[in-house]
Amino acid sequence: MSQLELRDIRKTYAGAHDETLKGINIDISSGEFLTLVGPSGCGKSTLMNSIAGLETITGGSIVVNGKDISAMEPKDRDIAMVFQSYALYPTMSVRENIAFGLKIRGMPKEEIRQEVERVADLLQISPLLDKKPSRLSGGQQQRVAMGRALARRPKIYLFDEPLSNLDAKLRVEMRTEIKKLHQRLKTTIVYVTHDQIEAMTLADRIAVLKGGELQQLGTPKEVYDTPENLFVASFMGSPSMSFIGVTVERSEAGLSVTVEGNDGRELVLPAPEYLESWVGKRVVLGIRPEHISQPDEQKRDNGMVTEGRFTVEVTEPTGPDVLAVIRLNDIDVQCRLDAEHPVEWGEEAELMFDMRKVVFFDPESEKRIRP
Amino acid sequence: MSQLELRDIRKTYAGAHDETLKGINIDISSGEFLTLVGPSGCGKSTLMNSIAGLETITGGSIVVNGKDISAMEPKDRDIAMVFQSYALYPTMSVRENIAFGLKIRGMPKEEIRQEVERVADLLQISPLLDKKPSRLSGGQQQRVAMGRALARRPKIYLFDEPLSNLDAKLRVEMRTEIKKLHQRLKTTIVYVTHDQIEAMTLADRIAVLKGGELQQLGTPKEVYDTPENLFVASFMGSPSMSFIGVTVERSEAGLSVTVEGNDGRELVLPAPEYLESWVGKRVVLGIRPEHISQPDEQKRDNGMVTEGRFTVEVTEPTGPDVLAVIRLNDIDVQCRLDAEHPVEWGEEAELMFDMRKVVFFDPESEKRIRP
Amino acid sequence: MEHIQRRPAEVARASSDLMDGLQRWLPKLVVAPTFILVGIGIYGYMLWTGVLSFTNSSFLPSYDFVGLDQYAKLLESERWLVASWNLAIFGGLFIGICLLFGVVLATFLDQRIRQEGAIRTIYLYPMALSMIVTGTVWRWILNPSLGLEKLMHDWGWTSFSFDWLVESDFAIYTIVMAAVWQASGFVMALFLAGLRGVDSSIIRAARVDGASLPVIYWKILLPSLRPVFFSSVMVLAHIAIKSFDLVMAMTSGGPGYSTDLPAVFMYAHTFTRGQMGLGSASAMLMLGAILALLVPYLYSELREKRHD
Amino acid sequence: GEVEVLHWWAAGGEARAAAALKEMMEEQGHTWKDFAVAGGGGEAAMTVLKTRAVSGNPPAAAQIKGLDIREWAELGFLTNLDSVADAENWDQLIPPMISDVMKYEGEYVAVPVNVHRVNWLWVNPEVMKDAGVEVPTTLDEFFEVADKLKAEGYIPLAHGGQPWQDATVFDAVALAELGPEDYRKAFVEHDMDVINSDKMEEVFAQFAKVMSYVDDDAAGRDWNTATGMVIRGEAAMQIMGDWAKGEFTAAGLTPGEDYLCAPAPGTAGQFTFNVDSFAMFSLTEDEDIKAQKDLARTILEPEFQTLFNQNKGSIPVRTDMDMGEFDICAQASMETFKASADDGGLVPSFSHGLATTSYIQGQIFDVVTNFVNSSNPDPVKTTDQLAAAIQSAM
Amino acid sequence: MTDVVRSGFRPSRIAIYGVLLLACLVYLIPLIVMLITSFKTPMDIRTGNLLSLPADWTVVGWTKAWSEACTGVQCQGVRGFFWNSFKMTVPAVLISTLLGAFNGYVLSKWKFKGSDLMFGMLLFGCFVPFQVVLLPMAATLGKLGLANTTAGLVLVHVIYGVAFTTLFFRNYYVAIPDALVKAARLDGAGFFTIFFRILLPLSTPIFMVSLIWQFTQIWNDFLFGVVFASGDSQPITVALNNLVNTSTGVKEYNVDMAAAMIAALPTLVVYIVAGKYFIRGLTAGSVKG
Ligand SMILES: Nc1ncnc2c1ncn2[C@@H]1O[C@H](COP(=O)(O)OP(=O)(O)OP(=O)(O)O)[C@@H](O)[C@H]1O
Ligand SMILES: Nc1ncnc2c1ncn2[C@@H]1O[C@H](COP(=O)(O)OP(=O)(O)OP(=O)(O)O)[C@@H](O)[C@H]1O
Ligand SMILES: [Mg+2]
Ligand SMILES: [Mg+2]
Repeated sequence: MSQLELRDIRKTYAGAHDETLKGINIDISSGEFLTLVGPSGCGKSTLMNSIAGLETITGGSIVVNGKDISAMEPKDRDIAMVFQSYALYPTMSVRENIAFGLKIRGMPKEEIRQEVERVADLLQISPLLDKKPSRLSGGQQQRVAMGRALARRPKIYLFDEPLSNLDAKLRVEMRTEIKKLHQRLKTTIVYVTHDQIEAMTLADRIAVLKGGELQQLGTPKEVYDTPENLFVASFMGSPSMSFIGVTVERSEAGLSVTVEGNDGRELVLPAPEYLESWVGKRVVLGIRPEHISQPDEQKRDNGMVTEGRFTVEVTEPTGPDVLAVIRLNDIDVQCRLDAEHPVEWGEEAELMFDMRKVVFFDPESEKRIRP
Repeated sequence: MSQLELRDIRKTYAGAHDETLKGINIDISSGEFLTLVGPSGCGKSTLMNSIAGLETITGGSIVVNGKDISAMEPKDRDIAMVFQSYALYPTMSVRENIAFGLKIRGMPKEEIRQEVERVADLLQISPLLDKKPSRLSGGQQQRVAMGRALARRPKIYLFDEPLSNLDAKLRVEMRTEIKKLHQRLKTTIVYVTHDQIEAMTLADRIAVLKGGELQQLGTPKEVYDTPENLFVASFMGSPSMSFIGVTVERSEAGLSVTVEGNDGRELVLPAPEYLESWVGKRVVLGIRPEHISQPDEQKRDNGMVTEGRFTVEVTEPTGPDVLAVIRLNDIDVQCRLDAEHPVEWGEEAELMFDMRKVVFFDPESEKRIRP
Repeated sequence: MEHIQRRPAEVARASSDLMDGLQRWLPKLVVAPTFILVGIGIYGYMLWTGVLSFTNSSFLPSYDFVGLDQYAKLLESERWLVASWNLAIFGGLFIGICLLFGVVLATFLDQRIRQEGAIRTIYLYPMALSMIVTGTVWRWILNPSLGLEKLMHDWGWTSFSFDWLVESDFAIYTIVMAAVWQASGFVMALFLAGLRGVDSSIIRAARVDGASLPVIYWKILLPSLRPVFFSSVMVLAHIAIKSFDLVMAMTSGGPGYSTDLPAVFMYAHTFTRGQMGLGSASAMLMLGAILALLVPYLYSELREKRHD
Repeated sequence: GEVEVLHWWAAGGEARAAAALKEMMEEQGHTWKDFAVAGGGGEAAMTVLKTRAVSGNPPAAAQIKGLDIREWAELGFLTNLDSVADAENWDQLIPPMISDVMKYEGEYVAVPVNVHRVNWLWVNPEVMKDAGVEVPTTLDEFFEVADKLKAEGYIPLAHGGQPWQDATVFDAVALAELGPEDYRKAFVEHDMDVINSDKMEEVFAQFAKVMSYVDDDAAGRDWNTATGMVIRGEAAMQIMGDWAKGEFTAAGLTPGEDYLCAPAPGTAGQFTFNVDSFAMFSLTEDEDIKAQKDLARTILEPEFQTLFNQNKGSIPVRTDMDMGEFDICAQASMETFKASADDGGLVPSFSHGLATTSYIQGQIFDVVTNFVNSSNPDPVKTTDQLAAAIQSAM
Repeated sequence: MTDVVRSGFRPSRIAIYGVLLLACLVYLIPLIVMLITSFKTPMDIRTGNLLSLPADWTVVGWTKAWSEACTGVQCQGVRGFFWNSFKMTVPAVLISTLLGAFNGYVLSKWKFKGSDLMFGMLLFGCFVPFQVVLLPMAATLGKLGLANTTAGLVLVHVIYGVAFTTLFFRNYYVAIPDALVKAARLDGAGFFTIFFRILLPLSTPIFMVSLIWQFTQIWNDFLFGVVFASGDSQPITVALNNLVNTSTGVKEYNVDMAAAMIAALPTLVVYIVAGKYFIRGLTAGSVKG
C-alpha cells in the first residue's frame, strides 16, 4: 500500500560500456499493479534489482511514499521479491525457505508456522513443505520462490517472471491467484513477464521497455489498442500485428489505402480522417490478426469494414481459432479465422477487414500517427 | 523422408524404481510432423533420446523404414536433434557449432560454408556466426542449436522444445519457418513442445503423454475436439476446458443437463442424444472457454445453443478477447468474450452456450463418453 | 514548525547511515587481516628482497648499494644458467607430462570403470606424501646399485641399465619422474572432476552429430576443460617452484650442480655461501619469470568472468 | 641457566657424544635445550641459525666453524669468552693455528671441540692383499695400485659424488701436488699466480686421473655408504677425513688390523685440519650466560675431549692430552698434527671451510664438482674457471 | 556423463583397463617398497632387492622409529614430534580455511573496487618461493615476540596458506548464484547471517578440499618447521630429516622407511578416507577457474 516513484533511474554496470537503464521515469500509485514487459536483456531484472536495492543505481532516485530510499539497504526497504532464477536456499527445506525472512525479522514461531501453511495452501505446495528445493521440479520451485515473497507483508512486491516455468494449466491458475491476492491485499506490485496474456490480464498498467528506455506506459487496453510506436505495436499481441507499407489516398468516399494481394487483386481499405495531412505519403498500416476475419453479419454495416478475396498461404488451427497467413503488398499478414469454418491453405477465402482499430505509423520516426 | 515406428518402447533408468516409459506405440509415417506434448517429467525427452539412441531402451524396438535400429550407435542412425538444453559446444564459435556435424561427415569445406550461411540466414543469426555460445542470449543460443540440426539432411529430425526461450514475436516467426521447412523438405519430424499453439499449429498429429503412457494420438483437431479422457481434455487448450459435474436428464425437448449459477439461477443446457444410456446418472461436462460467449446472431438458430444470464466474477482482457470467469455448480468456468463488448467484473452478462462441441466424461473412468 | 518535524527523521537517517556504513565496510573489514598479513608477508618481503638484490649483502643483510652488480654476476654465473635451464626443462616436462597423464588417466577413468574409487585413491595418494619422502624413496628406487637396476639384474635381466640418477646429463629427468609420480594423480583428479562437470547433453549432441568417442573427447570435452587446464597449470607451477625439497632429497642438486634449480641456487647462496645479495637477485629474477607466466593467466581469468 | 645448543650431530656416535655433553651440563645444574638440525653438512642448521639470529633469538651456542666464526663476530652476535679462556689457560692448550680461528680481534668467541685430519686414505687390507699390492704413498704409486685393483675387479677408490666429497679428494690431491706452501697461497691467500698456474693444471689433471678410479654409480652417494664399500671389500680405498673411522668402528673393525689408515697419497707428514667448534652468542640473562661459560669450559675439559673424540674419530684440540686411550690412527694423527704444526705442514682444509669464506669455498666446489661431472674434463680450461670463480668471489 | 558412455566388452575397453592397472602398479610401487622395506631387517635390505619380501617380517623398524631412534640428543623416536605436528597443523589448517572461506565469500559476493586486484595479488602469493621470506619473516616474528613459538609457526602457515584457501573458496562461491545472496538480503539478512545461514551450509565439499589440501601442505612442510620451531616443538618432518640424515653409523633403512611411513600416515589416512569428498568438492566448482 505504498506509492512508488522511479525518477530518472539510470544504471551502468561496473565494467560495462553501455548504460543498461537510460533514465526510467514511472510513477506507480499506491496499490497499483504494474507489469513490465520488454525483450530479453532490455533491463527488466536490472530495474527490479534496483528498486529492491540489490543494485546501486548510478543516477536518479527511488521514492517510496515521498521518501527517497535510493541509499537504503535492501533489508530496510521492506520490499519482497520473487527472483527470475528462484534463488531458493538449497540447504533449507521448503518450509525453512519460506520462514527464513520471517525468522530474521523476529516473528514468533507459532505465527511463522501458520503463515507458512497459509501460503503453502495458497500455492498448492503443502505436501512439499519438508522437501529440499533440489528435489522439486522447476514449477514447484517457482511456487516456493513465490511463497517466500508472499509470506511477508511488505510495502511493495516485486515479481520477476514468477510463472515462466509452470505448465499452461497451472499458470492460468496461479495467474488467477495472484489477481485475487492483489485484489485482497491491494499491495503495490511490479511484475515482470514475457507472457502476453499475463501482462494484459494482470496489470493495471503496463510499462514497455526496450534497450533500457521506457517505450510506453499505459493501461493494457491503451498499450494494445494505441501503441506509441512500431516497437510497442509489434511487441504486444501474439501473433503480432502485421505492418504493411501503404500510401494514403483520397477518393470520394473519404481517405483510403490500397493493398494488393498475391494474385495482383487490389483491395481499397477505408482510412480514418486524421490521416488527412498524410495524403499522397507513405505510411505503415498496422493491422492485428483479429482485425482480419471471416465475414460477420454484425459488423458488416460499419463504414470502416470492407471485404475482399485472398489466397490463404498457410493455415494453423490453434484450437479455438485458425490462424491464417495471406500476402498483402508482399508481406505475410496474419489473420484470425473461426475454427468452425475451416479454410485449407491454397484456397481462396472471403475476408473481412475491420479498420476501426487499425493503427498507422510514420515510417520515418516509427511513431504512431495520432488522431 | 522416413517412416518411424515405435513399438512398445519401455525405458527404466538405471537406479530408478519406476518405469519412465511404459510401452509407447506410435507409427509415424514418412514425412509426418508429430508433436509430443505432456506435463513436465512425463518422459518426452526420454523418448526423444531413445529414438536418437542416446538412451538404451529397456524394451520394445525402434524401426526406421522397416529396419530395427534399436541397437545402432547414434551416429549411425542419421537423425538430427535439437536439445532442450541447447547443448552447444562451448568452445566452438556458432559457425563451428553448426559446421561440426557436417565436417565429421566429411562434407567439403566450401559446401559447409554455404550450408552454414544458408541456415544462419534462415534463423536470423548471421551476425552471430563468429561469436562463442556463452556470449549469446538464451534465445540466440536456441536458434544456433536449431541451426546445428537444420544444417544436416537427416532421415528424421527430433526437436525438443526448440522455441521455448524465444520471445513471443520471434517464436511466431520461427514457428512459421519450421512449418515452411517441413512443407519443403518433407522430412519426418518429432517435435516436443509445451506450447499449446505450437503443438496445434505445427503438427500433423499430436501425441499426448502422461506418466510415460500414451494418452491419445490424433490430429490436432481430434485431440482438441474429441479428447479421449479428462487428462487430455484438461491438458490441451488454454485457458483449459472447464469441468462441471452434472446429471443427465430427459425432458420433452430431448436430453439435457442443468447448471446452476452463483445466484441460484438455473440454466438447462441441451445434451446430445448419445447420452441416452446415462440418463439419471452423473457425468462430467467439459466445456471450453470459446463455447461460452456473448450472443451471436449467426449461431442462435441452432438447437444446441442456449442463452442465460450469469454474474461475471473475474474479467481479464487479453487483447483480442476478454477472458471471464463465471461460477457454475460452484466451479470456476472460463468464458471467452469479445473484446469489443467489454463486461466489468461483478456485472451480469447474457452468455450463449454452444453445446455442439462440448464433451462428456464418465466420472469413474474419466474417459470421454463416445457418441 | 518545519524543522521541528524534520528532526526525528534526520536522527533516524543518521543512525541508519551509521549502520549502513558499517554494513558497507564489513566486507572490507573481513578481508583486511588477510591482506595486511599477505601484504607484509609476501609483498613487503618481496620488496625487501628486491632492495637487497641491489646491495652487496653477504652474510646477513646490509645496505651498501651496488646497483645491478649482483644481476650482472648472476648472468655470468654458469651455475645460474644451468639452474635456469633446468627449471625450464623440469617445469616444462613436469607440467607437460603431468597434464598428459592427468588427461589420459582421467579420460580412461571416466569410462565407467569398476572400482573407480579405489583406483582414484591409488593415483591420488602420492600427493599426500611430503616431497622429502618422495625424494628419498625415488632416490632409492633409481639408485643403480640398490634399486630398479639391481631388481632387474636379480630377476635375470642383466643387460638392464638405468643410471640416469647418476648421469649429470640425465639426472634432471629423474627428478621429473619423481615429481610426475607425485603430482599427476592430483591433476587426474582435477580433470576427472572437470569431465564430470561437463553438461552431458553436449556429449549427446556430439553423438547425434555423428562423432565417435575419441572425437568427442578430443574436439568437445577437452577444449571445454580449458579452465581446468589453467587450474592445473597453476597448481603444477606452484609445485614446480616449490620442488626444492624434492631436489634436495633426491640429488641435492647433483651430480655436480646438474640438477640445480633456481630455488636451490638461491638457497645455497643466501644461506650457505653468505651471498645474500646474489641470492636476492636470483629470487627477483625467479619472481619476474613467474609474474610473466601468471599475469596472462589472471588476465584471461578475469576477462572471461566478465563475459559470463 | 639454560643452554640451547644448535648442532647437527643427530645420530650415531656424535649424538652419543652430544648426549654426554648434555649430561655433564645437567650435572652442573643447567638445563640443556637440544636443537638438532641434521643434514647437508650443516647447511640446514646454518639457515636456522641465521633466521634465529635475525629474529633476535639466537641459541646460546651453535656449531659454526672456520671463517664463519669471524663473520658472525663481525656482525656483533658473538660474546667474549676471554674470562673462561684466561682461567683455563686456553692459549697454552690449543695450538695457535687453531686458536686464531676461534678468535675475533684477539678475543675468544668460540670453543674448538676437536681436530679432524682430512687427508686420510682408508684402506681395506684384505683387498690389497688379494690384489697383491701395498698401500700407496705417492700419487704415482696410487695409480699403479689402482690399476691392479681394477684388473682384479675391485673398485679402487670408494667415493660419493657430492660436491664436498669431490672437494675433499681434490683437497688431498692439491696438497700432494702443490705442497703446503702453495696450497696455502692458493686456498688461503688466493694468490692468483698460484691459482692460475701450470701447477694447478697439473693438479686438475692428477685429480681427474684419481677420480677415474671411482665407480660409475658414485653420484649422490653418501660418504658413509662409500665407506661401507671399503668395509665390505667391494672397494679398496677411500680418501676421507677421520670421521670415517666411526663407520669402521660401528662395523666392529679394529684399526691397523681390519682396516688401515694412511696419509692420502703424497701428503705424508702433512696435515689438513678441520676443526669443529661452538660459537657462543651474546645472551641477556645472567643465569644463561653462566651456563654458556660452563659449557665452553666443559667442552675443553679432558674428560669430554676424550669421550667425544673417541666417538667422533677425531683428535682432541688440547695438545696436552694422554693419547693412550685412543686408537692408533688417532695417535698417528696427533703425532703428525704436532709435528706439522712446527714444520709448516699443517694447513687448514679449504674443503671444510677452514681456509676461506663460504662464498669462495662454494665457488671452488662448483668448479671442482663440475669438473668431476663433465663428460670430457679439461684441466686447462678448468684452471681458468677456478681463477675466474675465485676472483669474482673475492 | 558416464551415463552416456556405453559400456561393453570391446577390445578398446580391455586396453583401457590395461593402461589403468599398469598405472596403478607404477603409483603403488614406491609405497610397496617403503612398506616392505620397513618390515625388513637391515641385513635383509642389503641382501635382497627392492621388491623381495622380508625373509622374516619384523616390526623392529617401526618400534625403533616410533620410540627409540635418535633425532638429536634425545633418542625417543619420532613419537613426541608426531604430536607437535598435530598441535601446529590443526590450528593452522582451521584458521587458514576459515579465513579463506571469509575471503572467498567477500571476493565473490561482496566485490568492491579493487577486490579483483586484491585477489590477483593473493594468487600471486602462491608462487613466492618460501626461501625468500625466511629471513624477513624471522625478523618480524622476533619483533612480535613470536619467534620459536608454535603460535608463530601457525601464523606463518596461515599467511602462506591463505592464498590457496581463498582461491578455492572464491572459485566455489563464484559458481553459487548471486541471486541467493540477493534474496537473503531482501529477507533481511546481513553480511554474517548470509554467510553462516546460506553459504556455509553449502560449503561442505569445498571445506573438504581446503582442509585436505591445507592439512597435507602444512603437515608435510619442512622448511618453516625447521626454521621457525624451536628444539622441542619441532614437527615430525624435521625429526624425520634428522633421523634419516645420519652422519655416522650404518644406515638403518628399515627405520628410515618406517619413520617416513609414520610421518606420512596422517595425510595418507586423510586422502584415503576423505579422497572422495576431494573429487566431489573439486567437481562442485573449485576447478572452474
Ligand atoms: N552483473 C552485470 N554486469 C554487467 N552487465 C549486466 C549484468 N547483469 C545484466 N547485465 C546486462 O544488462 C542488460 C539487462 O539485463 P537484465 O537482466 O536486466 O535483462 P532482462 O530484461 O531481465 O532480460 P530477461 O528477459 O532475459 O530476463 C543485459 O544486456 C545484460 O547483459
Ligand atoms: N538420467 C536419469 N536418471 C534417472 N531418472 C531420470 C533421468 N533423466 C530423467 N529421469 C526421470 O525420468 C522422468 C522423465 O524425464 P524427461 O526428461 O523425459 O521428462 P520431460 O517429459 O522431458 O520433462 P520436461 O518437460 O520437464 O522436459 C522424470 O521423472 C525424470 O526425473
Ligand atoms: Mg530478467
Ligand atoms: Mg524434456
